[in-house]
Amino acid sequence: MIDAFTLPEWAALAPPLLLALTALVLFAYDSINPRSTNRPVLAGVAVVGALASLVTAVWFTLAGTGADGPDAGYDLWFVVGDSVTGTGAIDLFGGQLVVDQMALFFMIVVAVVTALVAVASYDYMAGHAYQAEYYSLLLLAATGMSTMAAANSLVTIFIALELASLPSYALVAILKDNRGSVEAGLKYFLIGALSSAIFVYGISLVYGATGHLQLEAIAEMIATGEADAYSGLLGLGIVMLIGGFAFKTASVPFHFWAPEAYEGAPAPIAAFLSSASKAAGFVILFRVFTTAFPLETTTAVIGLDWTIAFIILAIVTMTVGNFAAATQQNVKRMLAYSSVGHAGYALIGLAALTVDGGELVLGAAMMHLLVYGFMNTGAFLFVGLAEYWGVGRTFDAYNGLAARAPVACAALAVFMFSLAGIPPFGGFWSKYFLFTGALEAASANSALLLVAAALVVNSALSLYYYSRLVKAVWINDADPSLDRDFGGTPTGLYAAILFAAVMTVVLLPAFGPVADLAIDAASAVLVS
Amino acid sequence: MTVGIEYYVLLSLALFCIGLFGVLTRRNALMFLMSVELMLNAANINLIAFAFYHGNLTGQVFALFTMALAAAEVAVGLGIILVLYRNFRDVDVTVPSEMRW
Amino acid sequence: MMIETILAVTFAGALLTFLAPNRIAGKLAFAISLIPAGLSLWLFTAFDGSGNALLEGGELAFENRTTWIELGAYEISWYVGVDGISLPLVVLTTILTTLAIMSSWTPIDIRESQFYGLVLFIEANLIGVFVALDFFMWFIFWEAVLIPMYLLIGVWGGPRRKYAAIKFFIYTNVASLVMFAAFIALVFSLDVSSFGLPEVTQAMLNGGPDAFAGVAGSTVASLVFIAMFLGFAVKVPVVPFHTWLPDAHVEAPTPASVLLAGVLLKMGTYALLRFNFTMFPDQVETYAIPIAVIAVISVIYGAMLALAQTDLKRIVAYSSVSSMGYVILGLIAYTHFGVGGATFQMVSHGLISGLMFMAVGVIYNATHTRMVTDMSGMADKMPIAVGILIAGAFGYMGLPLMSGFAAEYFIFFGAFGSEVLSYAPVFTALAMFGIVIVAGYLLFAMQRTLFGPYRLETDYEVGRAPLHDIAPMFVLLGLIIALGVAPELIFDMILDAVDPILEFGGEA
Amino acid sequence: METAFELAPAIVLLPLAAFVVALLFGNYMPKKGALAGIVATAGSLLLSLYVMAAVATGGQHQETYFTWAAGDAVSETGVPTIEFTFGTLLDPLSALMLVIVSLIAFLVHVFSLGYMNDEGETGLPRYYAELGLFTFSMLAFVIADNLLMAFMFFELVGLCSYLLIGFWFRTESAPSAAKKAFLVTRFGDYFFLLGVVAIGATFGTLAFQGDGSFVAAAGEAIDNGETLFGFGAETWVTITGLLVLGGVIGKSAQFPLHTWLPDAMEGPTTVSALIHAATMVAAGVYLVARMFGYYALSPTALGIIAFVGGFTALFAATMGVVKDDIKQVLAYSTISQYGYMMLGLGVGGYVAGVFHLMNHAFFKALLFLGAGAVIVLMHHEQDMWKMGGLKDKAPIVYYTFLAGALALAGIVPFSGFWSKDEILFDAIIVGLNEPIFLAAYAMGLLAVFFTGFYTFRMVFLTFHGEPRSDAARDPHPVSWNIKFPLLTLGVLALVAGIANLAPVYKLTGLEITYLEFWLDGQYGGYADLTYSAYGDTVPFGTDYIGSETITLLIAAGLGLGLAVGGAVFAMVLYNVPEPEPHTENLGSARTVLRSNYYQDEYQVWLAENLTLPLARAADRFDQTVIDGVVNGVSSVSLFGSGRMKRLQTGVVTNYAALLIVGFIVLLVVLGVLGGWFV
Repeated sequence: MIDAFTLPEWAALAPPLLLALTALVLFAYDSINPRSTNRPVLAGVAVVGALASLVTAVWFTLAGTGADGPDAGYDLWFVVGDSVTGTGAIDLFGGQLVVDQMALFFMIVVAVVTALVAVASYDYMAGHAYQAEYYSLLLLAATGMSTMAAANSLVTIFIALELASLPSYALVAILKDNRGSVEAGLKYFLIGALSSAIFVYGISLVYGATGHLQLEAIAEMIATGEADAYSGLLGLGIVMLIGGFAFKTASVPFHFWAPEAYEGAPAPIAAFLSSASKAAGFVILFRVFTTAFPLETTTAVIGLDWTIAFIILAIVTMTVGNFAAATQQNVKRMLAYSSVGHAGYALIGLAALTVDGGELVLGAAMMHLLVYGFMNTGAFLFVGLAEYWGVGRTFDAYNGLAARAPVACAALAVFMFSLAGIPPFGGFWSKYFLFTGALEAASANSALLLVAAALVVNSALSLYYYSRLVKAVWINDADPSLDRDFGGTPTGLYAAILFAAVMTVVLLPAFGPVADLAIDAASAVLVS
Repeated sequence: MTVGIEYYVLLSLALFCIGLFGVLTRRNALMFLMSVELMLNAANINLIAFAFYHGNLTGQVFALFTMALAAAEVAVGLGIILVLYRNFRDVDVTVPSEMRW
Repeated sequence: MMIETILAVTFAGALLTFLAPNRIAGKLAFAISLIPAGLSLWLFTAFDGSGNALLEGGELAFENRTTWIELGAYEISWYVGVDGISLPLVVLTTILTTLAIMSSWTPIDIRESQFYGLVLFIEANLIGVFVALDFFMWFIFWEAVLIPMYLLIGVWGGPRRKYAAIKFFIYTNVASLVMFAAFIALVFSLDVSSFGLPEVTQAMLNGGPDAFAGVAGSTVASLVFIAMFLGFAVKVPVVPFHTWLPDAHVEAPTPASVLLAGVLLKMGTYALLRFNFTMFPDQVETYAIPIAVIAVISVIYGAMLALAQTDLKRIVAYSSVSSMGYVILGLIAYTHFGVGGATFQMVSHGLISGLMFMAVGVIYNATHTRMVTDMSGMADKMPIAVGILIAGAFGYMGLPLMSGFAAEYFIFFGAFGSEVLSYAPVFTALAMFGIVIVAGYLLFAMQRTLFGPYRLETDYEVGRAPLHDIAPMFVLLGLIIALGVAPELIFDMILDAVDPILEFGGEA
Repeated sequence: METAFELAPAIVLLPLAAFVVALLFGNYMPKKGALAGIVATAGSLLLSLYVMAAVATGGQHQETYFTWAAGDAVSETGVPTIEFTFGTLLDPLSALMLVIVSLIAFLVHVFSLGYMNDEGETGLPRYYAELGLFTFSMLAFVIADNLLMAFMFFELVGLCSYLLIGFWFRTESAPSAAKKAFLVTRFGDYFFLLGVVAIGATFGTLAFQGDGSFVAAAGEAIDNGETLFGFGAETWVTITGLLVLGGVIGKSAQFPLHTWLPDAMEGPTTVSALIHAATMVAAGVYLVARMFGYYALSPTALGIIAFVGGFTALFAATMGVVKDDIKQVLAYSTISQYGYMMLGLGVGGYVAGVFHLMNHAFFKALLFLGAGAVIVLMHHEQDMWKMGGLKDKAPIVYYTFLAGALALAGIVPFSGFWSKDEILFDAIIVGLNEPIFLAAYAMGLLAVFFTGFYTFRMVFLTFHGEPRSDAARDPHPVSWNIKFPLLTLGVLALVAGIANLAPVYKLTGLEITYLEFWLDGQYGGYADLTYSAYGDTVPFGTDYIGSETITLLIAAGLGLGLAVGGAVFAMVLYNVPEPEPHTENLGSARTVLRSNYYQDEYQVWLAENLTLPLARAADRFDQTVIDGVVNGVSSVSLFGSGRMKRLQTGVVTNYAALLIVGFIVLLVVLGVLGGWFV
């Protein structure tokens, strides 16, 4: 075998770096040539950047970067670190950033969603001013999210989180003359600001309790029992951190911004936020709670098992989300609530952690976020397609769309049933694994049976409103009185939607590798 | 003589609560924003105090970051408030409530 | 690989048809459906399996197993194969689909390519349900049947189609969820490392589940048994979980009804046999009486409901509930003839109800009404169709030398001598009274609609039905009589597959 | 001899072939398929005679053709497996019945040429196909060698009668009558099937004959005093026997399931002839004779058979008195006559019962065909009050009909007399030993008078006196294909009695009770299916008034006397130029009789005023309660959803508030759990 040429370690950050670079390129282009509406170039650059990030992330994953043990033995030519034994998690800047399998996994998710959104935006944003700003903001946000995946210290976490949030506020409100967009932006921003204030305060308390901001260091302080004196302080801090993450992942009670933000924002941005941003929120959530607050030692200090918090959050979140979604009239809003519900599902990933193990369920949550990245993005992009065609926003407005666009509607059906988690689509697996994880944990903590039950009930309910949308487009007949003349067939949107749909279907038979990857990643962070 | 750490914490807590109170009661977007800034600064006080207490500089450095980000946040916020005013002819945060339920 | 070929061909055909232009979709789908039909018949002739797929000593035909996903301790695999229970159902599926497609040339006149594509898609998944031997494969096919059926009812159905479709979809899905959750819980409490049904079955039979989440093993088994029974009970359906059926049937287009009554209901009973009655012999004994009560109620109550209907399709729909009650009775009898008869009834009822729905459909095509009160003397106008309808009706009544009688006789005979079920003769006698009621409502309906002076409320010119409407019914009638005269055609292989169940289950 | 038995299946299959041919090609054939039927039935007749000859020369045959189904099933008596097969059992009884059935079927086919073809009916291929199927089913039923096969073709017979009774489906009445016939008999068959299942599950076999037969097994079980399904063996035999009897009562139109038969007159008269004489109705009694050994094991069952028979005989006869429709009278006479057969069998008079079955087949076919002829003469008028004076216009019809009437009334020396007399004799001698049977006897005896009366009322009203309508004044001519069957049957009605002149034998000692020898297997047959074998099992003793001869004479005298009395009474009343409707004088009794003791009424009431409302109630319950729950669940959750989304007020300040509240709640919960506030 060829002796693999070894890249420097910082190169492991290539995915976020590439995104950042693209963002800067777009800035430069804009400053050289303001008011440019050369969509092909702009969108092209953005897509290229996102894809580059995606490719590197995938390549690193395959190359076993950040993995250790025999799993890393892929024989690829370019690798970071050692191709035979694997590198183990790569710590950068004194552990401020870390690149391991979980980081790469979520970098992939972010990059994929970004690429899809960028492609779709090509048509959707047609005719809008500030093209360049739009794309560069998009990519900056993506950079932030991609960095969140690697952030390993409360400092970097906070910075990355803000880097992701601030552009997002702007993106939501980017349709300046659209009251909906502005209202959405405002609400998103205000709640966001509030949450980040709480979050920072939480950080300060944790720092007060442990004197460190780097996650391993915190863990060590807790383990060595030096934080015992500040159990209340630490507990309060942890709860406040949860608040910050809850905002990012749109979990109850920090979810209030989500319905409005998604409804008001341009559809691609809604897709971006509800998929990538949510995923990014979850990755830091996972990292902080697995790395900084290992279950056993933390329980010893703060006097309770923090999974209880996530059990409560998970149940409440999925219930609120699904129930509120059930009777929505506005499709986008329904999707928004459903994404709240899905946040509840993903929370099971932490709720079902146990002192010994839990990599299965944590991995399941990661898989779910990946699959969700495809099906949910696709669903929102379909809404984007509908908006592009100027059909209304309500279910009734969607009636009989299948007659006009059978292929896209078939894709929509795929997304809906996959979101509902019924076979034969990818959503089934991830949801099932979450369920399994909950059941497995139930043998240790029977409160998890409640979670499992809630999952079943909510899935049943979600079936109702998802199939309602399928019913609208496929079964109901269009109101003959309004004769819509749709524009042409927007290639960008179609391409994105179809790709997402295909992936959603393909992920059913080809779920094995994804599952392995996710579970490896999960076990890696759990042992650390 | 030095002041006990708990007083700093109480101060910051008080500041935090004042900010929170502002957030909950003020309808003017700018006041809302300022209240949030108060909360952020409450955190900063903590960070600096604890840094002093623990004898490492991490907290103080982080406090600097926080201020910078706070500034950025305000910038974006003001931008949004501007378009808010342009669309609603008002900066009352309770006015834009078209999207609900 | 034969089974894989069948599945692949059918799925590919579905896709092809979906993309084909509407004009040729019907013919194309028919041509395509001939392939799986032919292949499955070849399977039938080449079948060399013995014993039961799930139990020790069961030799499967056309078995194939490859690992699909390895998940921690558990392995999910692609695992197919047929035994004497599933093979007849596979053949039933393919043949019925082919005929259903032909019978829909007349009634289906919008979005044909989508329609036929979905029908083929359903067929593929139905086959999958019957050949799958890994729980996940099975469940995926099981669920994947619902979506196209939902659309078939919803798009091409009658006036209340939307309500019916959503009701069918949600109701059956919720049921599957319950069953699914229960089964997963069961697997976790067993010591198995695979979701292969044989493994799970054997684990159940030697030892059964351990305690799970603080619940004792035996309790787990009982709870799972009940939950799964309820889950399948909706699909079968047994009273009181049957209310989705009449709505779905009445609204569904004829071919959908044919598949729904012909095969989809059999999924429920098949699953009951495969899971509850193969894996839980002890629970079967424990809950024999309540289940038998449910069965008897389904038979009598369903028949009574049918008696009260004036819509021909509703009549057939409710009588399906009644007939499925017989299947439950046969299963719970837990004797060779009982369980074998139940399986035989699945096939037989599939053929007969298919025939009935087609015949009713043909009359509906001509008259655009299904109301008993709207017509009379149809025999005058469409003698052949009516003749077949009468034949089918008598098949339903269990006329000897037609498959219905064989099935019911086996079930009654098996149930009467049941040792698992106490008071078996009483239950048998009660359930058997169904054969009188069924004769009652079918004869009443036929007298009012088919005989007497010709009268039609709707203003349509009734002419003879075209050949491609009649031909499928003749095929079905032929099969019904063939199975009635020589049940051994499939009964042998069925008994061969049923025998181990009772052996391992210990025919008390 | 063997060849005869090897050909036996052809007896059955020929009519089936005729069915197929007529159905497929009937329209293109001369006579619309009649020829196929005639040829087939003629063939069956010849083969049946051949088989009879074979049996007569000491042969018997039992062969299984193929296994319908087989499998493990542990029977109550411990047999591990069971086989359900199709096979033939050719012994004196079945051979005799084969001849009767094929003969009548053949004659009916011929008669149909005149009755259907010449009258320009439509749908003849269907008619002949159904006739063929009917014959096939009955013949198959007759040769069946096991109970299940018997049941199957028993059911098919029911189907065919349904189809033929409803032949004129464009009318309102025919389909309704057909439905009634099938439903009522189906009700009986419910018990029959239950019986079949029970017997199978009990003894693990359903064979009629041999050591492997359920009869033998039952005998053993009783001897060993086993317990079957929690009952004593004999009780269980009684129960199962009675269950099977349910089917018999339905098919043979015994009380209370006789109501379908009069309505069945809606079918073509030829069909009535076939149904009443040789196929459907005869099937029931034949079944009892077929498994007589089983009933012989249970005195209770026999007693019930006897009483059902006796009662039905009288009950139906009374109703026959007041009917005006010639076919109605015959219908009730049929019910009554089958009552006699049941009575005979019930008192252990196996030979007598079968003897009457045979004779009745001939004279009842004769009477119906005669009635058919009359209807042709009368241009399809059936009301006897519109007839009269036909005797001179159609002498052949008249005299043959008269022969049938005499046989029916039981006037010496016509066939009916001998068999009926034998039945009554058997009844009285048993009754003298076990007085309770005297009641059955009495009913049978009384019925004789009514029989004589209504029979001759019919004859006189139809043929004597002055014509009472234009149709009667110039009747439609009848052709050879009507006369030939009448003549054949007329002769048989006269002489068939010779088959078993038991009284003569008892008086003179001449060995001329051929039928008894025949059924006793003295020419050929299975030992376990002979009269004497049954005689040993039958638990009844006999007694005589004085000597056997005296009893015989008394019984014969009584019977004959009453019959003649009835006839004479009818003559006095009706053999006048202008007969009066004397039955009017019966007053309220007449209304009761005219409305058949309200038997139909209560059965219709059961169907329409009990079952239907019950069904509708069930339907309403289903729609409201059960489905209501289903829909309720969904509406409740949707309501919940409606509330849930109100949280989202749209005012961002509220969000902030709710957010903080939620956060604090979480904090408090965790804090309390974690004990941070202490």
